[in-house]
Amino acid sequence: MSGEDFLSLAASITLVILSIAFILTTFRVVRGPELADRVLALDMLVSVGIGFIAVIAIKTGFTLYLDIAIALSLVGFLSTVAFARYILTHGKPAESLKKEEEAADA
Amino acid sequence: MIETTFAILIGVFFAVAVYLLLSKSVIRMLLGITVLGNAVNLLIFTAGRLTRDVPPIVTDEEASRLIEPFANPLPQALILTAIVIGFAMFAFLLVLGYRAYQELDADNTDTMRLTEPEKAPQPPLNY
Amino acid sequence: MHDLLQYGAGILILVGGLLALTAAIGLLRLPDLYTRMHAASKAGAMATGLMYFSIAITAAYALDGAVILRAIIGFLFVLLTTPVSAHLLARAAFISGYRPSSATVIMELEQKDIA
Amino acid sequence: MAASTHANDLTALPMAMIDHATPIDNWLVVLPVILCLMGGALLLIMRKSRGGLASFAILITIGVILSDAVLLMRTLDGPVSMTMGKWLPPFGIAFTADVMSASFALAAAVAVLAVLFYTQAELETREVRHGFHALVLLLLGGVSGAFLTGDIFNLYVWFEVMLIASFGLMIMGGRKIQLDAAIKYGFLNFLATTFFLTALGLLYGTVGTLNMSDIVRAAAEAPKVPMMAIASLLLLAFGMKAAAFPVNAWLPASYHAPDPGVSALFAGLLTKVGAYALLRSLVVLMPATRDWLEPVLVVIAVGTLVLAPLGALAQTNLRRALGFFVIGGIGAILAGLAIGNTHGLQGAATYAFNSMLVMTAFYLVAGLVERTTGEVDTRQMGGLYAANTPLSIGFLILVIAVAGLPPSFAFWPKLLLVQGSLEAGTNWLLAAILINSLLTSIAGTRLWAHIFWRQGRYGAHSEEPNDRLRPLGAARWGFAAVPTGVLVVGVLLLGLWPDPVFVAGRKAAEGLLNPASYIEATGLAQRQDPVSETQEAMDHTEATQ
Amino acid sequence: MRFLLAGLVLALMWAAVTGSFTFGNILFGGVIGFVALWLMRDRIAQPTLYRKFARAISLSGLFLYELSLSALRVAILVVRPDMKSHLKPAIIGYPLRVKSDREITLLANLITLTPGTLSVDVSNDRKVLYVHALSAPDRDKLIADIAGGFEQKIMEVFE
Amino acid sequence: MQDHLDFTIVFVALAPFLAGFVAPLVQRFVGAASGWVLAIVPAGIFVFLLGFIAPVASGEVVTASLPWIPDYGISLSFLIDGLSLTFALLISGIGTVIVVYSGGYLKGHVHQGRFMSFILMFMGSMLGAVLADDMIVLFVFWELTTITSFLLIGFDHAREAARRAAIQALVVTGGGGLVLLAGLVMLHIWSIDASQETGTWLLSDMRENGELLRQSALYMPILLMVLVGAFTKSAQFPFQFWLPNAMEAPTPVSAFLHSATMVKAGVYLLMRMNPLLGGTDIWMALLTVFGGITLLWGATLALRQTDLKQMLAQTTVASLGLLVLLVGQGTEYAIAGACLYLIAHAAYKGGLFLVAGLIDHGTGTREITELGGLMKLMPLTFAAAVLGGISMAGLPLTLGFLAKEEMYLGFSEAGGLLPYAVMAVAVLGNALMMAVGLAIAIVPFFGGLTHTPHHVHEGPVSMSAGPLLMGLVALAGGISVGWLGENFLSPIAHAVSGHEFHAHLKLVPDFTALPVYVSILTWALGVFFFWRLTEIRTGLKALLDAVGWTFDKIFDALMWGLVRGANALTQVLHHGRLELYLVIVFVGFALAVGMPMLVHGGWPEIGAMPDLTFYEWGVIAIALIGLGAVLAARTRLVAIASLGIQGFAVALIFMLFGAPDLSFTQFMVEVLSVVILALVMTRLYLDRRDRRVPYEMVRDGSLAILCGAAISVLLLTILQYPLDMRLTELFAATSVPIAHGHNVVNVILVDYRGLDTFGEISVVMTAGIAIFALIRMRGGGKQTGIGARKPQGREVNRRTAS
Repeated sequence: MSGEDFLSLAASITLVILSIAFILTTFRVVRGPELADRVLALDMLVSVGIGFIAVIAIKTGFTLYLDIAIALSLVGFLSTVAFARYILTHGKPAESLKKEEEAADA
Repeated sequence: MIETTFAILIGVFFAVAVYLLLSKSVIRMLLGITVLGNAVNLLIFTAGRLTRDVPPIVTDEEASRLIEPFANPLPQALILTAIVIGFAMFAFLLVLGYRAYQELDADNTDTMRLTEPEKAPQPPLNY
Repeated sequence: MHDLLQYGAGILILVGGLLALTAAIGLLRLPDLYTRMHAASKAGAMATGLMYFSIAITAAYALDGAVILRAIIGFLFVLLTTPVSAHLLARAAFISGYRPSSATVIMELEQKDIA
Repeated sequence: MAASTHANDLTALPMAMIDHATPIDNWLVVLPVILCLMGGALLLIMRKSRGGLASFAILITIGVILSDAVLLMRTLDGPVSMTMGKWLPPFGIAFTADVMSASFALAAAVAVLAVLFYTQAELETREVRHGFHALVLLLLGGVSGAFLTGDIFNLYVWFEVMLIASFGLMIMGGRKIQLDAAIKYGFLNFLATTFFLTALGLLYGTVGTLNMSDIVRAAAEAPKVPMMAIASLLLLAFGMKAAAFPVNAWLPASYHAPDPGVSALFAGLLTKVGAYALLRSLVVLMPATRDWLEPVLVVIAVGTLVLAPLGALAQTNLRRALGFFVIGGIGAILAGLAIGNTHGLQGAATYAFNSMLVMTAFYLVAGLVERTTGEVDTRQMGGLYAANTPLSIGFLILVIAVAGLPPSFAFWPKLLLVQGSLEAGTNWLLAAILINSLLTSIAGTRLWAHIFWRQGRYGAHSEEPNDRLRPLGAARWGFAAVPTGVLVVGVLLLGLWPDPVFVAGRKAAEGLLNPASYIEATGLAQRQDPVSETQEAMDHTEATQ
Repeated sequence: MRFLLAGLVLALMWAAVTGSFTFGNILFGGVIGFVALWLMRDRIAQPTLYRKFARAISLSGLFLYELSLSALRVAILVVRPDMKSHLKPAIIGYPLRVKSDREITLLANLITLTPGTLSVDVSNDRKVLYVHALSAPDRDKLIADIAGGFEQKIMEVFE
Repeated sequence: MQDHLDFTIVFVALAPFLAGFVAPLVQRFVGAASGWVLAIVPAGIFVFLLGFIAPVASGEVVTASLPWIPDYGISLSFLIDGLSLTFALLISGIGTVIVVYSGGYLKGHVHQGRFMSFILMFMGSMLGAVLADDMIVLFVFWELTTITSFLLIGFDHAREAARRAAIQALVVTGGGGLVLLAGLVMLHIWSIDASQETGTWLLSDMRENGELLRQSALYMPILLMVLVGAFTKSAQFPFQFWLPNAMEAPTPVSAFLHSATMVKAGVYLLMRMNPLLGGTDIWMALLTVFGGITLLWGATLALRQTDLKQMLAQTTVASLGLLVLLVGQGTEYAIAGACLYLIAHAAYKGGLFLVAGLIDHGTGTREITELGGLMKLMPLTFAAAVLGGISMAGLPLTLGFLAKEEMYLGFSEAGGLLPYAVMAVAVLGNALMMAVGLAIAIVPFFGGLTHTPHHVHEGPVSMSAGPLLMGLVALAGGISVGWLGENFLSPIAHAVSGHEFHAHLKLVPDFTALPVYVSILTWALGVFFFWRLTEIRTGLKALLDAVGWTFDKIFDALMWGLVRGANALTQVLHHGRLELYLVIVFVGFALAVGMPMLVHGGWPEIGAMPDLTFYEWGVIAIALIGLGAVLAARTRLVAIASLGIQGFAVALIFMLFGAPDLSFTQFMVEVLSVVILALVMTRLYLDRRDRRVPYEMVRDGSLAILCGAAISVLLLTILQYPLDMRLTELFAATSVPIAHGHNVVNVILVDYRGLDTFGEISVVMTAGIAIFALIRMRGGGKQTGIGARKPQGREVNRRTAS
């Protein structure tokens, strides 16, 4: 098996693994239960996405993808920071709003 | 054909978007708008035919042109424009929804009836 | 030499993928935000870092300086930003009243310490 | 090294590229758009002094009017086309103007000018500071772009420019009712443009090109069933924009909410762009789908024509009633589209031109009425006939104009539509057009009777003079009345001397039915197969090196 | 001389980042580099710079090693079927020795990436760093690890 | 010379409008004398037109034409033949009188200037309508009479009755006018078909081809449409009700409208169209039936009235019926009778209306039961009333008598039973009208003086001169039979019937022929009716009260029904519920996309299982999970986060299929969207449950599925055809060598399609302003959108809201 073949195979396998990771993370995003959990999971989602891009960059040989990955890192970071700030300033709603919603349900 | 799957996926996107848009709740409608935007972008992308992996970037300096196979660049350019425009629209509608919520105390489109009051007065029956 | 680099890169991305997978599993299995954060910020960051690194390796053969440099920058960027965001998020979550799970054995921090 | 060979290629590509400098006067085609957008951007940068901003916007608009007028003169001899950048269509984007687009653009700019003058009296400082004038210019830019572009995706872009600018204008003032109106307006209109984009994607997937002239060629060979669906989708999208029945709900829900000046702008400009796009796309681009769409068009046109004046009849809010008149006008345009022969299309194009001016003027007059009575509800108005002669004359002329009675200009397109429908044998449309005129005159004269003739407000004391009236007084309001008056008189004068518009309308209709000259203007007719010719030219160059 | 060398390195980095190793581009990078160096000439003129640089490298090395280790441990932990029994989370107050904000931040970040620990917050008086540990059977050992490892290195770098 | 004449004649038609424009100014400067000053215009026109009598009498037809809309073949063409000249003379002559009269009648009225303006314009419209040769010009002036009469009838605008009458007149005559327009255009289209050329708008061009038209398939629709136009204008049954109501107008208007103008326009049209459309059985039947009914209806109702103006108005209806009936007979004498009656009626009816105005002006009432003994106090008025009355009664030496003789001759000449039956109707109608004429000429002036609201006084000269003059004309016309016959009757009858006509009028009737005796019978009946007037009136009143409904009431009921129905319909169509609007939109979407395939077939073939790799399936699965989660989300945050997932999946799809730039942008936009959504929207309350009731869920769900399925199938169909890749080929070939860009997508964006990007930037910029304005503009400021009076503005807003 040549290096090229191996790399290609590894990339494909990694893509599969990453897909699974992506889906698992997705579950956490959906399940929550708190905003912070979701933000964390979304951050992870971005990480996995970056991994995706990186693997595709290797697979296709187009280095343009690298720029995308870096930019995505930046955006992911900023969004997490923004969320963290939000939780800090409007932290209460995360739990109390839920109660409100439950109250509204009843 | 790869496109078959995507045609169906796009259908699902459309269906979800439509269902969300009909939900009377401004937030859900906004989600619907986003999904619809994605659906349309995917549609243009698919309509321009799909090619795996190969971006339309010239790498072969000798030929100094794209060499088959390569992804169709034109739909990509169109979508790029559409995404940005769609995002601008989305941002506006989002803020609008927020302001409407603040001012009109509701997120329910059924109760937003300032412009078209529930019981519109009948014009007087005289001349 | 080229083959070797490619094998290396392949192994690296495989390891990275597996790390990402375990991070995702951790995210699912661990009981509370703080413990999950361990999984995401460590395994997750490492996974991403490895990916960047393997790009740098594949580019090394072609001596494509720009790509190597950018890959390294990306790698460094991930290492720098992941802890910052994790720290901020943990702090925010704690201040906003997120309690650690009941499994926590030692609890020295109280809300009043930082309010 | 690479650069040298490429330099040679430049000369070897005459088929895809412009091989000569664009004549200066062809720049006229894009000049209106460029002026507006640049003006809008400049206004954003300098949003300090109130008077300065308005004057600048007015100056720009006058420039736009002049260039539109010159362009219209040019297009009378045949369509004018120009390419931005060096790529000829279908590769690059071409701006192509024929009589219809140029005259519509001209009418739009005139309406904007009137509104700019009018709003001098109405605007608050904060509205000016939040970019009112910039938004108006951007709106005009979007509208002009939509009229003048020759590329269908570019048309979409201008639609969006127009839409977002109208969003901004819709909420200018920040009243609650505006927010509610903006929600309805916003969602429904954004959906319409999204449908347009969907249709565009499908269209590209079917014919593989975006230039309108090129689509004409390609659509003839395209598979029939998908083209029908695409045409239907375009009809839906543009029908929504044009406020055609039954997807016109957004218009009566929103047009009375913003300031009267803004309403006037919307009434004059927005729906007509939709109507223009309908004419352009269904008649020029996809004539083959006509058989399929014709019954639908008839139903839509009849519904719009008949239901719109009924809506106006049922309103007590003056500007909301006017909204239905706008729809009625769209019904006439749709009727022309459904009739489909030369006279029908001539009527449709002429009516659209007329409607832009008339509806703008009508909303401005309504603004003055609201200002004089201090009310928006017709039941609370009254007594204006005795109190304000010019306003009475203006309102009456406009009632006549929306009803399509002579001597207003609107009569002539109605006449053309009647002739067209008689020639085509579309009796339902004929009946609907006449019923529309009758119902509109009922609704209009009732408004007139309630607002002007009735002495006082509705109720027990309606015979006593209305003591709440305030004279337009204050110099700025007097000034606001001037552009309104000019517009009204203009409509009347056009009605008395309609020949030029007839000529323009005929050329527009002929251009729609026979797009050969339109295609020729873009140069596509001469270049049968640009790609392979380009390819050959390039190969040749390489071979000789 | 050092100044020139640094400038050259900067020029090459510029070329690498922009992805074009043409002469013009390198020259351009050089010019920018020299301007930048000239602007901050006061700060780089310190003799301790090289020592600090070496220590920073050392810190990075430790960090990378610890990071790999911690990633591996977390990975192993979460895939164990009996994860629950090995999981002993704790929040521990760690008495800080470093003083400046810059150092605290760096330490907090590094702690986050080291095995089993995650910094949660700093007390109001900046004396205690609260650390969350994934598995902390022994509080004091953990504190000792941190004090002897990263904190030491950081203090060396920043002196 | 011809040019000069063209301009002059066109100017004649337009001059009243110019005078109308300056009338308010004139009124302001000269005040009460404005009537005399402004009368110069109609008088001048009258004198100018007198000059045409001789040439027209000698058989000449004067035409004048100026180009108006050459591109559409419409010209300002006017034609002066016997018919139009007679009408024009009547209009301008009576117009002169009316203008002078109005100067006195409305003295001191605050809107006198406005009134003068309207009446002059109205006169101009009528003149234009009767002189026009071009059908469209005719129609334009026709509708102008509708509009100006609307303003005149509603002149006394403070009273609801006046407003109602004005709207009623506009609706009826305007509606009829629209139908007429269709008829005229159809006539034009027929002329295209007939001549195989461009066709003509000129009535004079078509006259010769009447025979052709009557055989054409278009004849029937054209006839019906023209008749509707004429009947509504001339107040024929069942459209007669608007005319008596139009009495709400000031008296000079009534006099003008009812004598020579407006209502006569319909008769004019019938006469004008007679050579083209007349002579067929259907023409005769329709005109006779409707004319006859109208005649009897109007004459009977006239007896029931007590208001002088109402009595006159109802007799006008009757006279119009008689005219229509006569035109319908088509025989030479009937047409001659119609022509004579037309002139006679114009003269006496105008005079009598003015008399009614004088009585009103002098006593303050028009109730015939409250009047009496005015002869001494208002001698001039009395004289005028007597002159009008005898002409209306058709006593010898008057124009009315001549007309009656001629029409009876027309019936008796025709022979057969049917004409006699028609003649009986005419006799009855004439007798009833005579009774009314006698009542007006006698009752107010004889007997004892009654108490009236005003102190009884004679009107000023400006007011009494007119009616006297008109009465005298009616008398003089009756005496100068030879001159009249030669100069008016012959040319007018020629114009109406389309062939030569020789007048044979005699001052002394031919006692050997039937008509004289029929006239005597008419007088006898008339006297009888006058004698029993009170009884008849009481009887009719009881009868009408018993019936209970009138055309008026029906009209009102229709109007209110229309308003109510419109309101109900608008509530249904424009209910203000956004989601239902959207339902309609999406139904439209599903239909638009799906119907073509349902109807025309062409379903796509679904091939074998698509060859997607595992990770591609994975990405699709992620997208589906995201979508599902968005749908299932019960809290806003879950929804927003799920939204992010599907967005990411889309970005991954873009990446997997060679679109890195897209993927990047999508990632960015998606993250930004989610962040902004979370930041902005977490404050909003997202109901846990969907607010939809199960029925709505099913409806929306199935609609959603339909939309999705339709678009899928359509896309699949399109994908079955090969795509024309010419554009892409060129981009691929030229991107590097010419545009110097390696990333073709970027090259397209900035070079090939740079203008799109330009627009896109504009959108983003504009969105920035709009959002900024949206956030910064909160409350405050003006609330109504009308710029002033804030406190009340709020009120308005609330009103709209409630």
